[in-house]
Amino acid sequence: MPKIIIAQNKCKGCELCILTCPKKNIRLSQKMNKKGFHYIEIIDPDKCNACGLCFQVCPDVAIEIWK
Amino acid sequence: MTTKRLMKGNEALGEGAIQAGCGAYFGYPITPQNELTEYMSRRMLEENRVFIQSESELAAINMVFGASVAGARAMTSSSSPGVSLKQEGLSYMAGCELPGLVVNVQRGGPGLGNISGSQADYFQAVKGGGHGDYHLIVLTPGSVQELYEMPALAFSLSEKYRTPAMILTDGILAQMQEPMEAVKIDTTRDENRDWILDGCKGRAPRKIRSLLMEEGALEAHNRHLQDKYNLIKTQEQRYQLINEQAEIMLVAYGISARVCYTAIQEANKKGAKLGLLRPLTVWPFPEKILQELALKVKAFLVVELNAGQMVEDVKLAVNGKTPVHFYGRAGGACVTPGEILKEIEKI
Amino acid sequence: MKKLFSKPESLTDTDHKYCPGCGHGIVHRLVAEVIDELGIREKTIGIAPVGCAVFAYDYWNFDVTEASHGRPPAVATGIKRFLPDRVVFTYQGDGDLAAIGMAETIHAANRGENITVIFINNAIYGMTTGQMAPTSLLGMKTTTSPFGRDPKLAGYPIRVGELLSTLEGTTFLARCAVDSAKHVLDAKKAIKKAFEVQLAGKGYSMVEILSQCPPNWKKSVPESLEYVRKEMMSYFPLGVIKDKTKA
Amino acid sequence: MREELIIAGFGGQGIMFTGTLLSQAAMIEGKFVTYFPSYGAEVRGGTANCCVTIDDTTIGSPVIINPDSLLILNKPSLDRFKPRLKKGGLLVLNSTLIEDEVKETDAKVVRLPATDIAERSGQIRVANIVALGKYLAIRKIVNQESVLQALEALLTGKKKELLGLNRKALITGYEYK
Repeated sequence: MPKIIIAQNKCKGCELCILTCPKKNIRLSQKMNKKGFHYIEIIDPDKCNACGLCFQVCPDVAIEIWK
Repeated sequence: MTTKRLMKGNEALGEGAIQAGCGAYFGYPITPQNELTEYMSRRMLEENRVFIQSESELAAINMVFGASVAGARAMTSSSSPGVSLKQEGLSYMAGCELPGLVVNVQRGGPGLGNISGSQADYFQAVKGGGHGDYHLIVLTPGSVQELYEMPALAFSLSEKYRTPAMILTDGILAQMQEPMEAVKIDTTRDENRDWILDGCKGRAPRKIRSLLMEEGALEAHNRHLQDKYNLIKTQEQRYQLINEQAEIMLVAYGISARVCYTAIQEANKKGAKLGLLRPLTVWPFPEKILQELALKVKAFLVVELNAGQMVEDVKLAVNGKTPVHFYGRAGGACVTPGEILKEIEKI
Repeated sequence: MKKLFSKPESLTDTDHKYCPGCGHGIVHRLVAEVIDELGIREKTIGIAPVGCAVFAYDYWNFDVTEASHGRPPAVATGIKRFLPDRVVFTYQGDGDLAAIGMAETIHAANRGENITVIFINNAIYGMTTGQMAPTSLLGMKTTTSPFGRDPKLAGYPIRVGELLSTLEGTTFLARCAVDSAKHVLDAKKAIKKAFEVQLAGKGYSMVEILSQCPPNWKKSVPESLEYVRKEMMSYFPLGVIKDKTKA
Repeated sequence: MREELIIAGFGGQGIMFTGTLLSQAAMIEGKFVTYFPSYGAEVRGGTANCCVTIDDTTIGSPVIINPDSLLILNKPSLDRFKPRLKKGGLLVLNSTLIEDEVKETDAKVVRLPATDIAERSGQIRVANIVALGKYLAIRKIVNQESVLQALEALLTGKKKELLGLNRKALITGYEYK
């Protein structure tokens, strides 16, 4: 199971990763970060195969992926 | 046998800059400074240094900006209309505290004007020229010899205070030839240039910028700049004084100072005692000596090839203590010794 | 466990001030990754423009200088000519590169300056909040073309890559986009190639990147991605425009 | 003793070279000298002129208002500069191209068919040097030897082959009666 670290305070909730994820495994959190954005969260960590496409499209380098 | 060489002002200035270690020169053609760009196009390549004929004056000053960022003694030259185009870059260099040398071989203006020698860009040179609160260090050579020697001083002051310098000359001095001695030029540089960008190997990355959006940051930066300018004002006022005891003191720089000198020679033949204060820096303006002279002389006569610009700085320095008169001719016309002597009679 | 995807060393940890969904952040990271991969961080000097990327020097973890609006190619020329063994690149938007700085752009390219230009084309002036750019598409509504860009009034959008391709001095020119993960990866390849051209001393390289600007386009992020794909790409086709290294 | 000389003629008549040559000779003799040319667009195809001031003390202005001498190689230059000549000044003019009688009571006028002489000596382009020779024969402001040395200093590289021609022209001018 990959480890996905989301820098919640860097995320601006632009949803580029949500639109990109082939597994439709990312969504916006109900909670807001310090900047007032709903940040992203992984729906089911077990479903993630660490393809990294979310990282590729993230303008704010808010996603880090370990495996 | 003399060791002197007959040299054109423009070329002497170029050779002086090369001897002073100019590492990069960028220029664009405009009369009456063309011989300088032409001279550099040959000599800089002979010396294996950087020369580019740029696509515009804007490009030239920004190439100077870049070369200066990279640590070069960088230089550009132009004449009045071209120097107007360089004001943007000069403001940025002042804001970023970058050294560099700009030469203005002044010609008649405004607009395209003409190509005759002029001193009509004095305000532009000493009052900033571009946007923002800043000053250039402005040097005013008065002979081909000084055109050769002043680039070294300009580079060194510019680096010492990390602010761009200007050599303010004119079409007559730049075009004339006279014998000059290729004296040895001191090229010592301050080695501690801990601000240049040459790659961050073995150190933290650096940035060069003048954009300061954080609250209070720009005001603090401006205070720092003003402190620096005040230091330059106290340390670097330069001038030449001829006939200190004279009752009437002419004040002129560059070519008009030379015409004044001829007027003094003629007046002396008739027994009249005239003096001359010749600023070698017009920013910082030699106000200390003017304040001293104001208590001794009967009157000042400021002579310029413009409608009256430096006279304002003389009046500010003299501060009403002594009458300050003005004589000038504008539009590329040159004052004559006879005209100056006539003005003296009126005082 | 191994780090698979993370912030490259050539990026600082500073938060970007860009709007949500903006392509600038992606391209900043791509440039940083390429610089890391080529091992040139300690000999690279970047030039930030005037425009949205004006603060780029806060985001990159190597030497960066500002330049006045449109003049990065001239500043780059000054640096590179004096320090030819360093890596020098400019990062410019469409207003900076193709309007106020077009003369500097063309002449640096024509001289074959051995520099790399990263050109963000989002068809609008972002920092000044949405005026018409030289690359704004026909019919595009901006704050200074409220009725849509009319060629009779404002001419046509400039295809910079194709324009520069006619100059003998240019070596590598490509157009990419950052609307999708695939295009992002393509863009990285092009950026890497551009820097490699410079490292090999082969001359001028430029990568134009079509980028979305949701707030100034008055579109949602998905809508703006659609606009890039449908409208921009049909006028500004993606691909390598010129590659002299293959000749 | 100050000498202020204006040299004037067509662009292409070697006006600037004449002034530089004289300045070089003065420098060789350790004199103070300034040379100031007309320049830029006005020179091409039009009239060219230059100011040479020679003195044994520091020279102020290089711009000459009222010259002590005029060396004039064409008609338009005569019209332009004659009114500025000092009273009792010297006017050397190229009579090949200036047919006018100069009725001037308070100037010393020397007419010299410089262009004819130059053409006869084989090169029409050295009329300027012929005229300079004549001027120096009258106003002995520098020695002939210094001018010959100056020619060697200025005519270098490819121009070296013109040395003999210029020497001859200078001496012919000197000796012209």
